[in-house]
Amino acid sequence: MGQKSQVSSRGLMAGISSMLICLGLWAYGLFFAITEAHQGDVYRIIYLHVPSAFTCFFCALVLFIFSIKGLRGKSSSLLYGKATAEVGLLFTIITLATGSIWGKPTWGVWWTWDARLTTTFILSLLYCGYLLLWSAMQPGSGRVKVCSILGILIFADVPIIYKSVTWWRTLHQPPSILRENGPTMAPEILYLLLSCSFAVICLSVWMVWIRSQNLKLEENLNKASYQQLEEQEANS
Amino acid sequence: MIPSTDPIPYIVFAYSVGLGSIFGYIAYCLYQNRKLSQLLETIEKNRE
Amino acid sequence: MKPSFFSQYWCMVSQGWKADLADKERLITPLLFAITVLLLFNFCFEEVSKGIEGQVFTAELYLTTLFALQMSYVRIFVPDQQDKVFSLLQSYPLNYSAWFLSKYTLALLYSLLVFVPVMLLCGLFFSGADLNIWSAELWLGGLLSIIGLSTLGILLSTLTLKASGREMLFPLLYFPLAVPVLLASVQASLSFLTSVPGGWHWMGILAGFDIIYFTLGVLLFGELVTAV
Amino acid sequence: MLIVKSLSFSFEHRRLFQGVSFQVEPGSLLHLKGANGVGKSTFLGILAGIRKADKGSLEFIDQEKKAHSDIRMVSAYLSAEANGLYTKMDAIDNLRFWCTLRGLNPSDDDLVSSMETWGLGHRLLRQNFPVEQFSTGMRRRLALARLSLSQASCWLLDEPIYGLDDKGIKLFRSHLKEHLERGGLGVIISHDKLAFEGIKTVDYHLKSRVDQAKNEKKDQG
Repeated sequence: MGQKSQVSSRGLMAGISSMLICLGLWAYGLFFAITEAHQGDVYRIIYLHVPSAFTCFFCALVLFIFSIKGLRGKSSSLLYGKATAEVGLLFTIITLATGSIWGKPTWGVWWTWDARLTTTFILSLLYCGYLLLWSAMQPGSGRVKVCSILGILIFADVPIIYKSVTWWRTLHQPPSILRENGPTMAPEILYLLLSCSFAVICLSVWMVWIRSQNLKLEENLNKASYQQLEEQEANS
Repeated sequence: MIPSTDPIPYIVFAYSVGLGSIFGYIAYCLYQNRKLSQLLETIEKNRE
Repeated sequence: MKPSFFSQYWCMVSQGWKADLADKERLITPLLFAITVLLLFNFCFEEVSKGIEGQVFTAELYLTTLFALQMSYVRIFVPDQQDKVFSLLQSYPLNYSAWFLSKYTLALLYSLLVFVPVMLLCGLFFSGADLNIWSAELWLGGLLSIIGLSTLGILLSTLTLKASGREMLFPLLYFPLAVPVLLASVQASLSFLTSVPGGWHWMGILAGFDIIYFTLGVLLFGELVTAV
Repeated sequence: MLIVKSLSFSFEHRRLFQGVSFQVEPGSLLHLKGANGVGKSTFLGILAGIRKADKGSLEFIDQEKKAHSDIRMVSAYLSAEANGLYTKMDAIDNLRFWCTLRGLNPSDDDLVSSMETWGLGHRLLRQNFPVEQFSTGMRRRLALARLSLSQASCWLLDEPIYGLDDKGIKLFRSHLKEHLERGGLGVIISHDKLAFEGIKTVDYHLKSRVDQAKNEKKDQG
């Protein structure tokens, strides 16, 4: 059992530093960034909404990569897959929450059928489906393959869902007034937004790493109890 | 189209929801990690 | 002596068909369920105003079909699960695409068995409104949507074959993934019903989604069957 | 000839068996021995291709020295607790389905004669008499009839005589002997020695992980 059980200090340092960077950027965005011409101060929610939206789709990509590796028989990659799905689910919930809170003052309605929000909503259902499937099957190589295939299916479907919802939306309503990363945004906001997104993605990568360490620990615990069982049988 | 309503409560609400869930999840992960690794050490100790 | 692709395919299709004829219950219940759901839909709408009859018609039609198809897809492997036939099939030198195609044809057949009566009944309920129910494009849109939905149904039904609580897990995965096909088919048939331009644009999109789903299905089915 | 090289399989964390290798010569029958729960049926499932082993390889070299890596082309599997029959359909349909699936298309009277040799020749049993109304013994005979019809050179049998009466066991033994004389080979798991009485068998004892651990301790101690 040589695997270092305690979280390596280097990992912890990386986590704390990425958290601090995100907090710093958010604080800067909240207090010091210029107020946006059209919306006044309420636009500052964008510094949380857009980065977490990027992270959801980034997690779908990471889940796809781990699913491909899982399909080729590397069962440990499934733990990373489950951790990614959990973190992805967390960020989809945050995106939906901040999206609707931000929508109320700007468009006066809690929920708009905006293409990105709807796709995130469907993506959160898919993440829930992935996690439920993961817990509904007995552990073993069958579960690794099946969950990897679902991971591939989810990733293949995200662009399709996004495309169909966008075409459906443009039919009824011109593209949303505030083009989030369109040219109308002041460059200074754009740079801050991109750095925020990058920081949040690094934070999500670290969260996936820490969560998968936990899952590995759980697996080692199972293994240890099995071996203990075998030794007792051997001695008896 | 400057919204009439005062934006501060919305910002506070949004950020509290967002940061609360992120750091809550991280805290849960760290707590679980510590608990699991202690459990693992106790198992290894009484196996020797 | 390697069995040919077509002989395996045809043998499995006829076997599946005979197994389903043996217990007709699995063929009839989705249809009865669809009819009841259609009835309930009509109870919810009071007098449908002139302008939106087309929308209500397509909404009822496709939602009922989606729910009814979900029921028949989740039970498409029931004859194979009796007496461990599925694990014996795994021990036979089967061509996986033949297996997928045979299940796919059966799923298509059962979906038509549900879609056609539901379409006729919807037409009956909306006979008052001046909707051209018998336009060929409408039926083509329905057929394309069924082609897409049954690929997805087979894939997810195999995926959740060994999962516990299968009947609850399948809809949770099936409906979100069926959103694109649903959107495209509703828009396509809506534009044909109310003769709004742009119908063929949506039909092209629908056909594109079907092709994507079908290739995904054929590619992933082989992996799925060996994994389950 | 069936060649198994260092096959190992583990359920989640419980290592069932490790590094199992043996060869089964044509015309010989391997008797897989081992206590309950040691993983015999799982092992046979791996041979049949239902499950994938974690490590190790399987190979079958037939008379013309052609190597098959996919054993399923040449093997027929009979599982212990289930016969793999479509219970809602009658016997002839079942037999015809499983034979055409393998690529042979027997005529109806081949099927009927095979059912007769297996004691299922009664007229009533043939048409529209669903298998679910068969008794366990009759179902086992139908599964064995399918096995003998499959012309597979490698028989993988898991508790074949489960539920058979004495006549059935004699019948099975004669068919097994005939199969081995024709140059076929078999791997059999059967706690009831009657299944292969009078047939020369090669024994292979599948030790459970715990016994292996004990042996290792004994060797060191």
